Amino acid sequence: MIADRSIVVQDGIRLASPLAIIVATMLFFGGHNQPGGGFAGGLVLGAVVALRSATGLSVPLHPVRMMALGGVIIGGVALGPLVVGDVVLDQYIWETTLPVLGKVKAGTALIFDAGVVLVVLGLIVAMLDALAQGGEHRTTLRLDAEGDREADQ
Amino acid sequence: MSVLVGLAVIVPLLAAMVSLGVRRHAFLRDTVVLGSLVGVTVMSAVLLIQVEANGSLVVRVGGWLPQLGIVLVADMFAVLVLSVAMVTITLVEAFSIGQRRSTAGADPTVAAPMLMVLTAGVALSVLTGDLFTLFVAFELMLVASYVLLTHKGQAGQVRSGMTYVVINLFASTLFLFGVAFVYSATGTVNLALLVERIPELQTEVRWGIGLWFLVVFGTKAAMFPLFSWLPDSYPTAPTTITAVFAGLLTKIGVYVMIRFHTLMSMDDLGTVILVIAGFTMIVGVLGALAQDDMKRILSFHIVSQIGYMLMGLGLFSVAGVAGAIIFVVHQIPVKTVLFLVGAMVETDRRSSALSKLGGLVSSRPWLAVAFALPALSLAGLPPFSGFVAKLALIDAGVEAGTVAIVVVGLVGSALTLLSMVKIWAGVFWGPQNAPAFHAPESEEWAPRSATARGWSTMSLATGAAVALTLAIALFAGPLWDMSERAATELLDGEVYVTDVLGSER
Amino acid sequence: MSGVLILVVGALTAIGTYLVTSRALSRIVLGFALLGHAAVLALVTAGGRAGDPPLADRLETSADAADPLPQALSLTAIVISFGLTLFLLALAGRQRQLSGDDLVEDDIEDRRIAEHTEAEQ
Amino acid sequence: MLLWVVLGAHLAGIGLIMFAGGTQRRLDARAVFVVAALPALFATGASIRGLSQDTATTSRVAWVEGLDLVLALRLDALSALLGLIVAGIGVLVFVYSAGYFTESSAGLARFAATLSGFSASMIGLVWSDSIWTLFVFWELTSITSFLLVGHKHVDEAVQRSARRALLITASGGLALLAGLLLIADGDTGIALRDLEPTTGTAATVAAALVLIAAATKSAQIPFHVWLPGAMAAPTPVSAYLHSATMVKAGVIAVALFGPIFKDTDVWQPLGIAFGLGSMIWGAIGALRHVDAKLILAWGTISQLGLMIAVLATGSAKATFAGISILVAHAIFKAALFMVVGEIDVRTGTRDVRKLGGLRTSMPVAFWVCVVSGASMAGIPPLLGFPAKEAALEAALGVDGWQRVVLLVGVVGGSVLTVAYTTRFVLTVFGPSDSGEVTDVAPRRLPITAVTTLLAAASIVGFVALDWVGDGVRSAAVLLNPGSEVYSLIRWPGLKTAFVLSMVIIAAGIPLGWFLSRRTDDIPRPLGADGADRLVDEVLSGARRITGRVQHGSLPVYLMTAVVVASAASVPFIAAIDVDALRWTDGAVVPALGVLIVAGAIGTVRIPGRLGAALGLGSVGFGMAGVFVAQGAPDLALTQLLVETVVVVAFVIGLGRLSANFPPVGYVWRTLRMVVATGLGAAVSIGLAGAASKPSGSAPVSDFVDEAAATGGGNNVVNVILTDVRALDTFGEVVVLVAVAVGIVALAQSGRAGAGDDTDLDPEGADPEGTPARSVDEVAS
Repeated sequence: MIADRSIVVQDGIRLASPLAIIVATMLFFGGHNQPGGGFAGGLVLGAVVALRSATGLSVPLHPVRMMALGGVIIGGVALGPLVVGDVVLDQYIWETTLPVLGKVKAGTALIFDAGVVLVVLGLIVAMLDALAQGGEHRTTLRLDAEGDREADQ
Repeated sequence: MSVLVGLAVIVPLLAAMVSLGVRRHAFLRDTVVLGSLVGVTVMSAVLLIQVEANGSLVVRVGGWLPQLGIVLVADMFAVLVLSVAMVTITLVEAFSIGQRRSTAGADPTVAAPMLMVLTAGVALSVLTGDLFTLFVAFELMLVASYVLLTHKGQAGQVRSGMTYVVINLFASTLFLFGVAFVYSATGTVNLALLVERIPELQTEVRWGIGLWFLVVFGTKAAMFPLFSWLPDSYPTAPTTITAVFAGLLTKIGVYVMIRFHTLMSMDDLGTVILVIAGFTMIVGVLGALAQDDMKRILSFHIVSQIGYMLMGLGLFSVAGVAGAIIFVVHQIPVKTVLFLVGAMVETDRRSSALSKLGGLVSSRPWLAVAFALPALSLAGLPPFSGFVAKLALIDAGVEAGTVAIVVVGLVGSALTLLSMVKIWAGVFWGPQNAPAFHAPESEEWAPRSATARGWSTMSLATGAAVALTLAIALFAGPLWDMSERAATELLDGEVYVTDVLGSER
Repeated sequence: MSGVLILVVGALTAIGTYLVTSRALSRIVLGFALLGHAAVLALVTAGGRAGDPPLADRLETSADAADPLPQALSLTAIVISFGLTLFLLALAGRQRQLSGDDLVEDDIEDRRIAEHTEAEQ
Repeated sequence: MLLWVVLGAHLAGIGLIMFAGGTQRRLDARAVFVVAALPALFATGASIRGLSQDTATTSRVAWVEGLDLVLALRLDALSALLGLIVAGIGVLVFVYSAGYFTESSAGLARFAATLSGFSASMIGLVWSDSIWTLFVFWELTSITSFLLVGHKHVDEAVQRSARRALLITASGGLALLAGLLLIADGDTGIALRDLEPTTGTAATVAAALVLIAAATKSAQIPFHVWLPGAMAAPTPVSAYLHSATMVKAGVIAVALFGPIFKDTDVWQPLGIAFGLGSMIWGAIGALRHVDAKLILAWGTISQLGLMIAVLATGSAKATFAGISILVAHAIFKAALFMVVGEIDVRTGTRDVRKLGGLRTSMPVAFWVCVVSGASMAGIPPLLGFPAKEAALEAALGVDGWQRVVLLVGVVGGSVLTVAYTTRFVLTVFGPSDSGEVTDVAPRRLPITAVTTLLAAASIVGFVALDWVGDGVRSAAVLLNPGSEVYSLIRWPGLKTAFVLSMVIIAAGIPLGWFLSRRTDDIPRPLGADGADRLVDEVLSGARRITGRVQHGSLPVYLMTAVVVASAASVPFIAAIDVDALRWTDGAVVPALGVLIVAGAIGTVRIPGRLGAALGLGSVGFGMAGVFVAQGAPDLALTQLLVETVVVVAFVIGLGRLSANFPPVGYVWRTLRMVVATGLGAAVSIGLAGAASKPSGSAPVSDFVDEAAATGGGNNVVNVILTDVRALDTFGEVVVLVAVAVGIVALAQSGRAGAGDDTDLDPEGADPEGTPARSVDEVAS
């Protein structure tokens, strides 16, 4: 296993994290026009989290809540159009010109994809938590249940 | 009004997510879940009235043309099944709120959100007009059921959960292959377009597709010989969960089968379906007779009753399909309420094994009534809903001159009665056996008032469910008219096509 | 439709099915992974001929593009089977915890009835 | 309307009994019988009113119009007469019950409610005016009978008896259902009084089915075996259901359907065979038994046989005679049963070998018995006599072979009837060798009153014979207009029938006297154990079959599914058109195909789990390559990412398992290989077959154009996922959430159940499992 908690590896991953986040962001924002999208972006982020957890670095908590939030966002996008009298899951697109990026087109699809990212990320965290449970990662990974339970108290 | 069609799908999905977010806050969670269930129930009732009066409602999700996007179709068949299903789920959720303090119950922090996911899957399966969305809807239902079945992680549940998950995953894979077949043959997954294109296919391809989806839906519906996973897995779940499974999952499989095979004019597979139907009826009920546990008997019955629905489909006549539809409508609450009674017995006596039960007719007379009414309905005795459904099917069989299946159906219903007698004698008659567990030892029974209140909530929900089954018998007239209309629409795919594709064709 | 891909789908299905009918849950997981591949490949194959990536701005004519719908369906299918594979793994883990291995056991009640019958004969 | 109110009153009564008679609030437990008697009294009044009216009262409620399910009630001369019997005896039975049970008897409320339910069902049955109404109430009587027979449910034997009764009558119900469906599908209509005579194959089958149903309900051989067992019920039930009313339902059915079926080939022979066979065999049974109640039960089988045989001949005279016997029998049989019940509760036994000499200790019971018994034997001056005369007249009146058969049967059966009546009275009340029963409990007023009343009815019936005859005639006319000319005759004069009657009596009494001296051991139950054995066979057969089919092993289930799915693809073979397929879309695809297949084989062949995972990985990368080649970059990207996660999860998740897969047997492995190859071939065939002659084309261009224009994105696949088919994606996302919840829940349960983790709450698997907390939460 990658249970190797040497400083070198930890530093490497620490350095790689921002890079991976950039990649994920690109995949996410570019998804509507090039290969990529929320799912791919989420998986890349998830991979970072997985590596961080394997080497004892901190990871996001409350995966289930994170996923619920993602689901609620998507549900909101789905229901939104109904409020203004449109069809379920109708799409709205805004086009503006920004200083650096030039002409930018963004739509509710982007919000939708953001929900997907949250869900995928949450799934990876939950999975690592569960698969590693009882094993050596137990001490380094803050588990969902315990995290949530503390939050309740 | 068509806004309700979309809401019926999105609201449960959203409620699942919200309730998951607040899953550890019991009051909020229960409010969200029960509130949205009641909401969806009301919506589906309104839809039923609307569709009855004005015909199908079609929603193009995201505003895309049916050739490209997904459509939701609320036709007579859909809203009929949707309404019954939603009322039933609501009652089960109310019941499970009462059952919280029993260890037999599900863990609400998991069960409540998952029940909403399941609800969403049911609503989407029923309403969708798209073959692939149907796959997604099935997965929603199934993944929720996987979690509901195994979430307590007990040995029996994990063991049977594996059987359940593996078989259903396999069926899902077959489903995807089926989608691939259909898409490469027709270039679409929209059901209305398929109604136009599939009859144009070479006969063998049509048969192949029909048979393949018979296997796919048949596995979900637990038809012979693909049923064996069901009686192994259902009884191990917390009983309220089983109640939902029993009432809904297989019925949705049948629902989809009826929808697909009638709309796609698979009449020439009728004989195959009838043969399967006969075997399903008999093997299922024989399985029930062989069991010594209330939940297992009832689980095998699910299989047997599926055979009757298949019989109606296999006749491919308006009378037959309408019979199958009213059978589905009657089975959903009847099967659920039987398991709810099972849950109450289990809560009361700590067991569902016939050998450990007995004498409840004296100690719990109302429970006996609550069991007897749906049980008689299940056996097809008048004046209960099952009688109308059985009569419709047998009548259709007599009309079609298919004597063999009629005889098998009648024999099956005699055996059904025998197995109901077995439960009745084992659970409600006989000497009152001592409870398997002693109340004082298990903490959760210590607060007497809490028990009593939980019990009365459970009783109320069960009573309401019994009332629902009686109401179905009482309003069998209008229900039959609706079933007949639904069957006519299904067998004449033209109505469906016009509703969905409209003037764009 | 590509004959090679059809054969590959068949091969993946066969091998996946072989694994799935095993008793070891880890093999079953592998089998479903292969079956998932087979299903996705079947969907892509169902889309017909290969084409240019369906990126609207890079296509000369829209007719050159590969059929995007099966791709989208495949993506959904991949993700769903990905999720379910993970769930199956978790189930295998729990089973191992309970029984020490990850073998699928027979249903106790069914065996009881079957053995009762065998004993009678 | 009135008619439904009567039935509704029963329901209200049942509700009242169930609520007020519950275990807690018992004032006098027997008060429930008063409540139960009121609706029956109401129904009696309604019936009497119906008798006195010339026109029929009808009421129709459409239940399921589309299926012709109409609930229709009708009160005319026939249904009022039958209603009077059912409801009138019902009232008496409720009064009797108040004396029969003691206050400490268990489950009185349940008993009274069920009995009242039966009463309502039976009234509905005799009042029904459409075939479906008849059927509904027919089945309801079977159900209530089941519950009443099983009233003393703690006893295993009682349960078996109840089950036997239900299964036989309910199977008969299914035959009736089939028969009625055949009638309804014909053009005879469904209104009972307006059914047209039919012939033909369907009608013949329907006639046979209806007769079978009638035979099960009226306990005719060979379906009679349930009735003696039903004597396990409390005596009020035996008196009411199993002699006076419910068992008459079959007789009534024969009467009602006789007019439409009498021309079919099967109706007369089968009906007469059922009837005469039962008449003789039932009487023999009554002579063999030593339990007083069983003697009467077998006697009932015999008497019902007489009625069915007579009615099945279908002549006007026979119809008239059949109704007459039905009326007389209800009165004297109810009285006899009630006396046996009285003897049972007052002496503690019903065994005629132990009984004897009760003439002195129970004089009222004795006289009731003598009067009612004489009526049963057809001795004047009692109501049974003119009824039996009418039957003999009817037998003499038919032509052809029926005349001989019927006469021999009726005379022979009647001789035996006289004999068993004599034996019954002598053994119970006469002097006995074994000493006389002395320990007799005090008389109970309700019982005495009711039995005396019924005995008096047999006498009064004879005295007011014209009045009774009028009632019977106006009822019979509705079935067969030719009955108009007949009436019951007090003194027929020295006609053939009268001579026959005297011969019967003269032969029967000595035979009965002779047999009363012989009290053999209890004979084996005749046929009842056969019926039970049949049920047991079904049950163990079910076990055998289920043991085979429901193997319990997942691999077996899967293999079944695989084989079935493979079979489903067979039709595709015929559709494959090789010319429509291209070999490949590029050179790289075959190479990648080889990589994929090799990787897949690797997952099977490489023994270690790690190796298997690597094989899986290589399949994934091959797949990604294929996707690129096919023009699906999004798929390729996602595939790579997913594959990585899956492989990592596989290694982490199963890392601590034994490194190698367990070995499997050779045969099983080969079988799996064959079956799996079959499915692989099936899928390939399906794809090839489905693609050969497509009936439509994919809207590729539309998608690409629309995606950029309306969807606002250039990546068409992404536009489809987030917009066109966003609903699918929403579903998919929720699937992932559910998976995560499931994984977390399993992990939690694992943590809670890990055993050595004592610091964790054992209820941890169920974070709200502790009751106090959830109660509070519910309350808040």
